[in-house]
Amino acid sequence: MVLSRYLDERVWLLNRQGKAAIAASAQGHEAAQVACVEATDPSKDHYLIYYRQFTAMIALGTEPEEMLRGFLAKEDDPMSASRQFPLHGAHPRVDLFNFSNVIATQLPQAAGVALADKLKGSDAVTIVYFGDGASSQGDTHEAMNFAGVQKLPVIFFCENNRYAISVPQSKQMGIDSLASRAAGYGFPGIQIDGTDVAAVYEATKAAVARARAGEGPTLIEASVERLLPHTTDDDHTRYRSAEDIVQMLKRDPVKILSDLLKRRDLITESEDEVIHSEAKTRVNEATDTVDAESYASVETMFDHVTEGSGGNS
Amino acid sequence: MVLSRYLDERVWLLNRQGKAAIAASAQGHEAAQVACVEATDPSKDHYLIYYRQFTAMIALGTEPEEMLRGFLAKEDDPMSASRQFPLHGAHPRVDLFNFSNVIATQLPQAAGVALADKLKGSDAVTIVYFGDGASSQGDTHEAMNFAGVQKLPVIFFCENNRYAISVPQSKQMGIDSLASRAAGYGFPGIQIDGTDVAAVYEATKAAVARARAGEGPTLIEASVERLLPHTTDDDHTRYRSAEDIVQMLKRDPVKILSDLLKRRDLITESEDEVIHSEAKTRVNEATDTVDAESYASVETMFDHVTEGSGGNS
Amino acid sequence: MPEQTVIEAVRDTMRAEMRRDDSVILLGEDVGSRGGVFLASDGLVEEFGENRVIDTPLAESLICGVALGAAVNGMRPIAEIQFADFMWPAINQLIGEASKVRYGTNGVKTAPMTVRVPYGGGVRGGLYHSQSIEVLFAHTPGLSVVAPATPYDAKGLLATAIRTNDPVIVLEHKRTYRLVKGEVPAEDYTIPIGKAEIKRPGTDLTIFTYGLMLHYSLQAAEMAAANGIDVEVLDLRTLRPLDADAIAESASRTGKALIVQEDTPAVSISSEVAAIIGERCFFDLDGPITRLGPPELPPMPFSPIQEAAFMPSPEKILTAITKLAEI
Amino acid sequence: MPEQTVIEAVRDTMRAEMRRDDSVILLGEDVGSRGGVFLASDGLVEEFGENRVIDTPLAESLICGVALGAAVNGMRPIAEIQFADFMWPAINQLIGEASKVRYGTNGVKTAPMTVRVPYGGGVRGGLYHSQSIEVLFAHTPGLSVVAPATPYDAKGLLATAIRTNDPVIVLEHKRTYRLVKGEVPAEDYTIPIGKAEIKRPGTDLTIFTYGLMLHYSLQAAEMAAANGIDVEVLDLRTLRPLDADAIAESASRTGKALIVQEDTPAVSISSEVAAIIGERCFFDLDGPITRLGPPELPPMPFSPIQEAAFMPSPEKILTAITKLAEI
Ligand SMILES: Cc1ncc(C[n+]2csc(CCOP(=O)(O)OP(=O)(O)O)c2C)c(N)n1
Ligand SMILES: Cc1ncc(C[n+]2csc(CCOP(=O)(O)OP(=O)(O)O)c2C)c(N)n1
Ligand SMILES: [Mg+2]
Ligand SMILES: [Mg+2]
Repeated sequence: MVLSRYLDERVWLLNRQGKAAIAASAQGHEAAQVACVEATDPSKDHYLIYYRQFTAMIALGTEPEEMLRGFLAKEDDPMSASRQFPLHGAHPRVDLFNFSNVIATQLPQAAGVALADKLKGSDAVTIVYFGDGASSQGDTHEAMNFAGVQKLPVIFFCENNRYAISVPQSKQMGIDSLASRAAGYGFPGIQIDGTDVAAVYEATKAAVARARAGEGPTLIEASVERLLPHTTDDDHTRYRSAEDIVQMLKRDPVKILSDLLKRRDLITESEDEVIHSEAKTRVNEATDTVDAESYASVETMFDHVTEGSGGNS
Repeated sequence: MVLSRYLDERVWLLNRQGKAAIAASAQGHEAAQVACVEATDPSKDHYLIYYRQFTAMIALGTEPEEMLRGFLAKEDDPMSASRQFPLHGAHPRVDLFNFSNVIATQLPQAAGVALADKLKGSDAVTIVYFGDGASSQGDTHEAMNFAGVQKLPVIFFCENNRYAISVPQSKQMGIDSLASRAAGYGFPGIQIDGTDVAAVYEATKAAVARARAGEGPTLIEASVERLLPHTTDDDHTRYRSAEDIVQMLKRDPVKILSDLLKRRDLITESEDEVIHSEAKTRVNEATDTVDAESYASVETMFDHVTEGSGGNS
Repeated sequence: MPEQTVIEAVRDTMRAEMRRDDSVILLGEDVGSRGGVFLASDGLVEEFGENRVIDTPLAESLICGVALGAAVNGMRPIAEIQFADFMWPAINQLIGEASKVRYGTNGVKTAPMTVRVPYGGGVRGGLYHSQSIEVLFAHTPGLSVVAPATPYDAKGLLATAIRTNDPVIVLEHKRTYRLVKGEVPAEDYTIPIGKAEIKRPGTDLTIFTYGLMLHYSLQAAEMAAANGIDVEVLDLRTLRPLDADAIAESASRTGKALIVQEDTPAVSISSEVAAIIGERCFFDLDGPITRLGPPELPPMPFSPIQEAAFMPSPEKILTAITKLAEI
Repeated sequence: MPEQTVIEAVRDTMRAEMRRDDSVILLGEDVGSRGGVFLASDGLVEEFGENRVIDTPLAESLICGVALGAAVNGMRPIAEIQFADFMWPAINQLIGEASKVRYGTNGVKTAPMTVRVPYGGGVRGGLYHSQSIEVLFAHTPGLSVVAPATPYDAKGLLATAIRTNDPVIVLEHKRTYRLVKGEVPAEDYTIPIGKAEIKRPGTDLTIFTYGLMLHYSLQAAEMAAANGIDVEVLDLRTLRPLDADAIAESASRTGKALIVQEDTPAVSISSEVAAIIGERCFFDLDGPITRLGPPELPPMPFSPIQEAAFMPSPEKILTAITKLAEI
């Protein structure tokens, strides 16, 4: 989480320096993402992420250099060779992917991935992430309905930060908790505090067990905060009240966890300092390395349109 | 209801005679359709129907001749001048329309119609009809969600006949009652026996009152039977069990109502006979009239593509 | 060789591919015990079970999104969309997503999926059971689009589509399903995507066409032959990628091009064929590049006389042939 | 006359139309207090309130379906789709429904709705913030599609769109929003749908284009002039209906046609322009009908060098001009 936070801050800075064209930050979502991944098995499970899954990608094994290559449009970006925005494409080592920026398209796809596992008799679980805004899309409904009918091994993991760009939850839905929708699809839904790693871990663990046992989907709604504006292109003071911003900053999951660990004497001040300084060093090294690399080049841009169009191994 | 039943039977016959290209029957849905319309105000309310709203159209004032013109593709079909399938288009006298065959598109449209009334300060109510199959479409979800957020004066009226062509409810949704989904949108949902005119009338009346008072939408799920195959092109013995068919035939709403009226002495045998014979005569006359009319002709087919393309008054 | 209808060829091909390869599954509305509304999958659920022949809820975006997800996880799904007119809800999953999976992941993921869709008119389908939807698909990089018009081509192109490691849209003209019969070898064969075929050789002018209009064009060519005009008929067969070489070769050889389609003309397949010819055959042409299509109206009215007036017919094609031949 | 950017012209026009007519409402994602992601509606919710400037849930099919429903019930909605790439979920409500409302009800219902959509690339948008989506809309009877490229045209065509009693798609090239400045009269005016405009008269060849490529073409024409080639530049402005008369007149007059677009070429606007010329100007042409567009790749990579390689540029246009002029 600390590494993710520093790297995330660095990316924002690289944008301000004119080097990264755009960035969406995971700051505020870190605990939910780390704890969820922790409860799954990256060696066989499938992860359909969206653009805010910065921390999840790191938790799943993406190196800082690899993350930065996406933001800086470098040739060796592992996800898409910089055809796409950062965090879009597919990971070559983990079954983690994000085909597009188009909100909620990943949910029917996740149902399809899970269906294939069911047909193959695999006990892999599919975890699909989405935001509160994504809940309004028809695709979200269609996917949950089908998953309910077919009792698919899929976990619908919503990171509800109460905003879709500028649109607050009150304009997004006429209810307080998305988790309540699961009843309309015939499977359990649970709302948890997404800044609480233990709560997220427990809820995900239970959902994974259900899915592996063939008992079907679970909807998890993790309440989190979006600590920064929607993306580097946004200015949230246009639409968030000062009071809202002040309150929201109190729910910083990195701080909450660090306070907790210290309070319970699970970490000492000096251990904490080591973690921080190591993370800073790692981020600095990675930045230097990647900054010197070159942009994805013209030669490779014609590859991989369809099979046989070049670039196929 | 009796007139609707006879006319509906006649249309089916006209199909078998090769005169009507296709027909979907409302047999089994009649009580729900009549009682729902009865609880509304056709002088100001809006009705977004779908292809099975045969009885509703008659209840809203469409003459038997007009109905038949749609099925027989005659020039004077009031709904679309026979550009479209029967029951598609818009009624020139009541605000009743059905733009397309595409399932569930009418639900967001209904939300838009209701939104316009809200902006105009009108107390008109919008009633939108759909089937159990339509509930799976993304548009249904998007419309209900928005109606919940905006507290729109709209009634979502589902005629659940447990089949979408051949697909039974168990493959359509992982739940027993659609009405339960309303909770996920923040408004009431109610499941009723759609063969019971009183139950439908009461439920609709309450929903209308809610909507006119500005309290927002209601989802009504009326359980009905589809007494005939999906359309004249279908053969439901391919996918319905004999037992299912036998049971379903017991829930014929025309018979249920007539038995009830007789049991309560609200109608005599001879009054009943008069109703039947009058309806038969009316259907025969209308058939003779319309059968002699000519198909929609080539001259008018270029009108009304966009304003100024001809046909505009 | 046994004679079959188009729908029989489609059904037998799906059955054969499902026998060959366990990863081939079929999903769509009513594809199970109903056997599909056109009976394309009649008998398949009985043979392969409900795991491989899946009646989905009524939701086209779901059908294509699920097919895509299953495809990237090892399956070769065939998604059936009941009518082309109901494809629009699925555009986001097909144009937005499936077409760009290979490119957008730099080849890490691929989507070997087939979408079968009955399209076209002349079946008293009115505005919502008659649409031609090829334009958007034929425009989109990353997709292949085939439109077989004969039972032989239906088998060969469907087999190729299912075995292709990228998304393929298979447009089946619903009027041809039972109308068109032809010989279909029982043994396994495929037809490459991207290859047009001369269905009738000729010297005076070429008709470029596909789908139901192939058959009307062949009829018109016969009538023209009686008047001494020798018409070549080129069946495009694949709409993306178009076989530009075959198009240019034929147009240059006969010197006159007539493009016939059922879809409305503005910004369509016929536009692209005309553009190919206008760019590549300019110095060989003996007459204007001529297009014949329906009027620019929503396709197509339910009234039988209006429907007939909308559709190109062998007679209308003959008139266009005669006019162009006389230039 | 005051100078404005395209985005300023769009904003002022929406404001003026909302003042003129109470039935004009605006709906879309983030159009309220955020003022739209491009600030097209900056200040509008403050002036007109949340009833007329509606932040919708994140659902494009809903946005267009609600706009359609409101339109048939007396409103004149302007629906904003945040990026063209997110239009695909709404295709069903636009192509399937809105385009056929007047025809399908025999004129009983009409849908006076405007859909504004920022499209196109050159903004480091990658595959999902760069798409050109005009093809399907330009193909569909019942719709009008405009693509203004200057602040003057943006105002005139948007005003017309809002006042038109049928659905109009307004394609705003997002790269032009702040890049392109021009004079915009303060007073009310409209520009008719379906009229192209010669933005630069010339005699040696004509470039047919629209959107951002208009500006690149004008630059290329200046460079060509320095080499003694006198290029005419015709701005299509409306993509449906295309101004076939203006296209044919110019092509026949200069005798050489170069069609430039940012969208991938296969089955596109450039195909239709070529087809119009190939059919109507055959006897007046002095060279092949030439098209210049990007390669057939998903539009368009995020890498800045790849993006530049993808997009047509003034230099690439100049090369094409020179080659065609020499024939
Ligand atoms: C279909 C679609 N519509 C609109 C957008 C533009 N957009 C990008 S992010 C976003 C808000 C998403 O909000 P939410 O789902 O809550 O996720 P968050 O960013 O808050 O994590 C919008 C509207 C999009 N990417 N896709
Ligand atoms: C988007 C779309 N997909 C598929 C169809 C084909 N179709 C027509 S009716 C129907 C079943 C509808 O079932 P339901 O909503 O339960 O209504 P019912 O006919 O039972 O009254 C289907 C699949 C369609 N018209 N539209
Ligand atoms: Mg959010
Ligand atoms: Mg039903």
